[in-house]
Amino acid sequence: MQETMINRAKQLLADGTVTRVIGWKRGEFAYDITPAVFESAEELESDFVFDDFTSANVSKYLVKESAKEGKVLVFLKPCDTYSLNQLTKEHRVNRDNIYVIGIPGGPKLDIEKIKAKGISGILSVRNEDYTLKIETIYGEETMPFSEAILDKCASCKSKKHVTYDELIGEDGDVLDSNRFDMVEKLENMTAQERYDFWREQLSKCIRCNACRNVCPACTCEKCVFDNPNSGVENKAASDSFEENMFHIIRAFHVAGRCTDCGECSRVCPQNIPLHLLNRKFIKDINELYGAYQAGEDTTSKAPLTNYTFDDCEASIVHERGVE
Amino acid sequence: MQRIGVFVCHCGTNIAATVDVKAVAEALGHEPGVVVSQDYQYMCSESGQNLVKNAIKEHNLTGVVICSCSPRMHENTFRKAAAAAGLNPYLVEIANIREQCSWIHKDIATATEKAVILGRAAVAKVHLNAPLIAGESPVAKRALVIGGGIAGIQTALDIAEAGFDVDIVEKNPTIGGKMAQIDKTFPTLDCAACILTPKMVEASQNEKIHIHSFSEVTDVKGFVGNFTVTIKKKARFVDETKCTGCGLCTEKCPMKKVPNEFNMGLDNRTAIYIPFAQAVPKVATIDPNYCMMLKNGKCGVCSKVCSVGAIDYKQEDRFIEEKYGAIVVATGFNPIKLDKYDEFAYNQSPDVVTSLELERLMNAAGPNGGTLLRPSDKTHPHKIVFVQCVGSRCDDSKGKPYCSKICCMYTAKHAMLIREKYPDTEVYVFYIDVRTPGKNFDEFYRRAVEQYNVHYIKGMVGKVTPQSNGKLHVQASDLLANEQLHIDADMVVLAAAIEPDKTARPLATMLTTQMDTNDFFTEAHPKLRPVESATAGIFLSGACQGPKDIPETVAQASAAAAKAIGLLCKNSITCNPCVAHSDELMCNGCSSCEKVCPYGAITYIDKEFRMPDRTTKVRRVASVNPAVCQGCGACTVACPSGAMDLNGFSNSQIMAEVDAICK
Amino acid sequence: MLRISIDKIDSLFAAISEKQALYIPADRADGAAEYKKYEAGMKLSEKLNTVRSAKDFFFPQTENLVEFKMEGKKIEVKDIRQESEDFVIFGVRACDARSFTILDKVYLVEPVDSYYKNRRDHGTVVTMACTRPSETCFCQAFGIDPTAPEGDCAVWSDGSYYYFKANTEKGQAFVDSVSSLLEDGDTAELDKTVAKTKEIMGRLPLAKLSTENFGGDKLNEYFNSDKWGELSESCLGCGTCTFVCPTCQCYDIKDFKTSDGIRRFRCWDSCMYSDFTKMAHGNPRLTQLERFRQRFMHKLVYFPANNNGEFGCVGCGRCLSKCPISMNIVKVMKALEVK
Amino acid sequence: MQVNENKEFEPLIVAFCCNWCSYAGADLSGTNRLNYPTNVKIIRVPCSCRVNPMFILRAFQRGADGVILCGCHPGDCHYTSGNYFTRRRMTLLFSMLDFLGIERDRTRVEWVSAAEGAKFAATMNEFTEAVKKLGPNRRLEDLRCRKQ
Repeated sequence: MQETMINRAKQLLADGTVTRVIGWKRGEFAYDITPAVFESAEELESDFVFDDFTSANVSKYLVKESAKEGKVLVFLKPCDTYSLNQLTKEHRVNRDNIYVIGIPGGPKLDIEKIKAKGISGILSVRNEDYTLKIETIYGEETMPFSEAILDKCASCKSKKHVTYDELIGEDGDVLDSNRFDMVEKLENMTAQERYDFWREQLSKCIRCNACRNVCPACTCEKCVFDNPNSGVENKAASDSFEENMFHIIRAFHVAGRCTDCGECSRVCPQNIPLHLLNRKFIKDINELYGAYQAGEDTTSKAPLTNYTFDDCEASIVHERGVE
Repeated sequence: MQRIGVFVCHCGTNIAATVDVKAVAEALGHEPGVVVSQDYQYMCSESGQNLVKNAIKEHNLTGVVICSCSPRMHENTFRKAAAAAGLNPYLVEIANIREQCSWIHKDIATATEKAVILGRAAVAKVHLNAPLIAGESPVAKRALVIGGGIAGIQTALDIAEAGFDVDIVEKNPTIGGKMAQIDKTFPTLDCAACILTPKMVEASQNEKIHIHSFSEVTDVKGFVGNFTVTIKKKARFVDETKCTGCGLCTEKCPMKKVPNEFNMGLDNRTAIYIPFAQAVPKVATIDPNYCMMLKNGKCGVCSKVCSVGAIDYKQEDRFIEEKYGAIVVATGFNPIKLDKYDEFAYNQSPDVVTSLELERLMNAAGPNGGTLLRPSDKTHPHKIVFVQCVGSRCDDSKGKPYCSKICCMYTAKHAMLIREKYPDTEVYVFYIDVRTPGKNFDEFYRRAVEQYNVHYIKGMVGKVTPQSNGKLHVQASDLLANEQLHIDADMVVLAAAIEPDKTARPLATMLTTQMDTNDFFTEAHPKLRPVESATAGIFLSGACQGPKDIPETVAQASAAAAKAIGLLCKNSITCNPCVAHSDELMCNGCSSCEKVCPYGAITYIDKEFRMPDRTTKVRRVASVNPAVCQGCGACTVACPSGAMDLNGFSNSQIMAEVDAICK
Repeated sequence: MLRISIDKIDSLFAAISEKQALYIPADRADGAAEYKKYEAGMKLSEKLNTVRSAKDFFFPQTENLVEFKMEGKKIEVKDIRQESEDFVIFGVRACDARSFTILDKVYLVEPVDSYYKNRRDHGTVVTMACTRPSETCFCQAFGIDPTAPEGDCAVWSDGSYYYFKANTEKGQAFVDSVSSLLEDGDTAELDKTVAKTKEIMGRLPLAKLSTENFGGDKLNEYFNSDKWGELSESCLGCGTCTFVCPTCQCYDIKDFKTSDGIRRFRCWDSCMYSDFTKMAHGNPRLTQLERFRQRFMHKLVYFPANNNGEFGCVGCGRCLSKCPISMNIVKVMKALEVK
Repeated sequence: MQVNENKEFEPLIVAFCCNWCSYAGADLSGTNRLNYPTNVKIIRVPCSCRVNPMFILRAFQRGADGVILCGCHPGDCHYTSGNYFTRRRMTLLFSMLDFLGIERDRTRVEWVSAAEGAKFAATMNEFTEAVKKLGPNRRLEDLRCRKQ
């Protein structure tokens, strides 16, 4: 797959279709892959990588890259194409300046899960028939592939590319995913249990903004949290309120726009399951206003900029579920 | 540094009885920025206002807080007073300590405490008030009326009468609309054509009225007072300026088998046609779907017989652009299609007709020259069954949930006319309810029952089955007698529900006006602003807003005209300065705000920005038209970056109030 | 050497926590380790290191400085500083221990940061030698020996015993305070463990990483390097690296309006943020490239220039594992390096 | 939050009222001398759709124990559609607060027309009682703002 991608990228560079390629760059170790812009065949040859760790959603870079001169080639996994569609819909990217090659999606691996097994000093990770052979300084370790899958891949919503100019490999389908299971589990807890759950999680927050800065829906020219005039600007999670405030407002701002790419939780240095907040909104929207998946298309009206005369009242929150 | 004056009103004892006004004035005097804090018996009185004015001048105040009655009462009074003293009127805030404090609380201590808090919130807000200046925008002295039925004609006549130019855009080759197809009108039974056609002629002869027949609106830009509209004049292949309407071409046209839409397809017309004798403009139109010349270049008869050379087979659609100050929508209605009503055999028997078809069958200018004959065998019908509410008041998806309003009356009219002209014909009317609210309406209906012996039966027709003998077997229930009825009828007339014209929905989008779920235009207020749309400068006339009969339509048409005239009389409009504005530096151009704006006040422009690295970048940013924005603030919440804010109710002002209240 | 059997460590923790607050690395539900206040039954984490560094104890993420109250034109200033209570941090790794030396160079030089000093004076750092370094470790590059950590008191483990050695007076006081629980024992097993660890250190992927081409005199070589564009192009501009870093010491001072006054506090800031060091005229570093460059130039060039060649990095490897896009100081060093 | 001399908990209620319906409804309950507790403090906004979730959170941060949002009845919005957006926004926001374990009864949306002075007063009485039962807002408070 990696070879095919490199070759096709080289072709498109050579024939002048594109001037740059967005993909992933090899790191120091087996897993520390960095999104990168490649400008030459040589760079592609030496650094381009596509493997079980290339999980980063590179669509957000298109905000910057598609505004530049010349067309840019981007490799997008199915989940990433939803993000691009949403960015297109919100006029944040210039789709005409982007050449999308759809590539197969995950499941991708989560190095944190491997490390959580106590495996350290990792030198290489090989997938042999869905068993990971991990070479370490302390000898070889093995673990099942399935136990090291990124959370976002374990609850994948779709293998379908919703936008592309060409595909490498077969296109898949929208999946009947289990992604709302955890949200539902929380919904079925008591308010006190939910409160305790979220306090434990959100109290870990160090307000590093990684979730916001990686989020393809968070492309504001100036974020309210960086704007002293917004009334919610803050830098430090110095009180439980600020953590709550930050995450509630952020989730609300991306409600109806979040494509559920799962990057927020993937990059959180404190492993806070932030995607659950976004999924809660998606689940509510689906249940209350009809199924809607942001990024599925570029024309439909987003649930929060739309309404029907017989929408449910806010009191529905009081009426349903466990108190 | 702010210099704020606080003025606490006693309102006689209205406030002073439950709120210690002196204590309020004293407490608010300690608030940051407050340089003067006074109380007075009646702040709204002339001497009270003078107190405020003098304080503004004496202390050179930058903001004023009046603790008094509701701002809905006297906000304007105090704004004017401030303006008179040289302070921008929007630097005045009212703390409502009467309706929302003294009048609802009894305990002086807690009421006083609350009054202080409300005053404090107003002080906190006024700190952040900015002087606002109401903008003005000029008004183009021309109106557009979309739709040339009786509603559009009446509106245009009234506007023209007031001395303004007005254009009528009508999609059909002639104006006149549905009323032109109607035979007689209720409750007076006078002839529709006799009262309509003079108005049509009047419209065509009024030099202020410009009729664009066979035309459509394709684009609307701009805002109240300043709309730019593109009108498509569809090719009719006849030069309107040359055609005299002599009709020779329509006689000679060899293509005579075109269903005549004016007669509801009950007879035929030619490929080149004038819809009816009194059409305005009386100009022929070639139907390109049937004209042999246009289809395969063989014929050309009309061109040969036309003595003025009006025929132009090469004519193309033309687009014209015009500026208008006001737009009146009068797109009218149509009866619904009855394809889904198999039980009434509408598609199976030509003798099952809609009420509008019956109008044509009975009309002297209709297919039978005014004699009521069965369409199938041209015999005289002896038994006619009318079915009410076909598709109206329906709770399933087949029909419409609303009452079409006009059917009860026109059916009574039909029944009466038939019984009058053909006393040997029996008439049955099956109804759910008979609704006759209107001047002389119920009397009219009772005449049908009592004087003309029309059989009114409460109940629904279950099934109509065409028989081999040409009769229609009608199976129905009589709910009052609680029995099943079987009638062998010669004709069945269906009172089909009416629905807005299909062109209304795309038009509403162009006009950024609201529609309800049934595609009727929504008025700005159901009671108090029935002929205005929520979009400033767009008015509603006739059935496009909801089912209406002719008198109601005409009344509303004149009302819409009056509203339009009121607007056109002004040289410019003063805009509400409490409108939204977008900070271009923060705007993402994402269109969220545009999607929630009920007025179409937000557009996008590409703007060049200097970037931090000293390059320039062109970015799409929102721009609010202050003349169109009504200041609801929906956009401010839709905006994720907070670029959109509202004058007079800014994010920081509201949060300052929250802070002050929660202090 | 004084030692205690591993299975008796709970009694040691209990004894310490009776006298003063004790913080130890403990595992969270999600598997990661963090410093927690010791309570009975808490287990010492076996993880190599905590997600957040130990700098939090002396330089917390937010810290209140002063409070104001205003009425009319009167401003009342309230000093809300309080003397810290004594506390012990147990299990600090060599890298984090060294980070305190670096922070001291910033905060304990004139003018002394009294908030920091207060905490530093009251905290006893008990370090723990490493036995299982990870691929992300590169403390050796900065001259740190993870088998001989600094700190007030160093602790080693050979799998059966914890061995204690005081490095400072404070450390000695700590050892003395728990000496009744310690016994003397030979270090043969421990020596083997240390030797083994040293051998592993030599085999780490980053063992060869060297700082010899960096330092205070390298400003011109690196500031205008054409590598910065490529290195920073995918940087998200988040503060993860900064906030997990044991040596990043920048803060912002902000005012917070409380219900009855204003509280001035300081909180961590990140040079990766677009509003970092924003002044009245605007921002000195306008692009992410400049901000990115600042962070690494500070650690590798500016800091040594002002501190006798000492680098502003301890090689703990946190940024290597936590950066959302896996860009880090090692990649920067390797890309920039001019020999 | 205030605690009066009898130490009975007196919640602080912030009510956002749209100018055209609910604020006028509140005025009407005043005109008709219909009592509701002083705990309720009204903030006037042009339309319920002006209320940003940030305002609601801000109120809780600053010590409010309950926040109620009042607007025109659906279909009667002065701006035709504002309250429809409000309804969706607040439904989702309240659901999220609930998801985070914040007590449901601290937030409410109520449609009050300009004619419903009695409903306004009744709603405020009821809401204040409901919040009183919950006690002080602890789950969504900012300790820095707690009154000493």
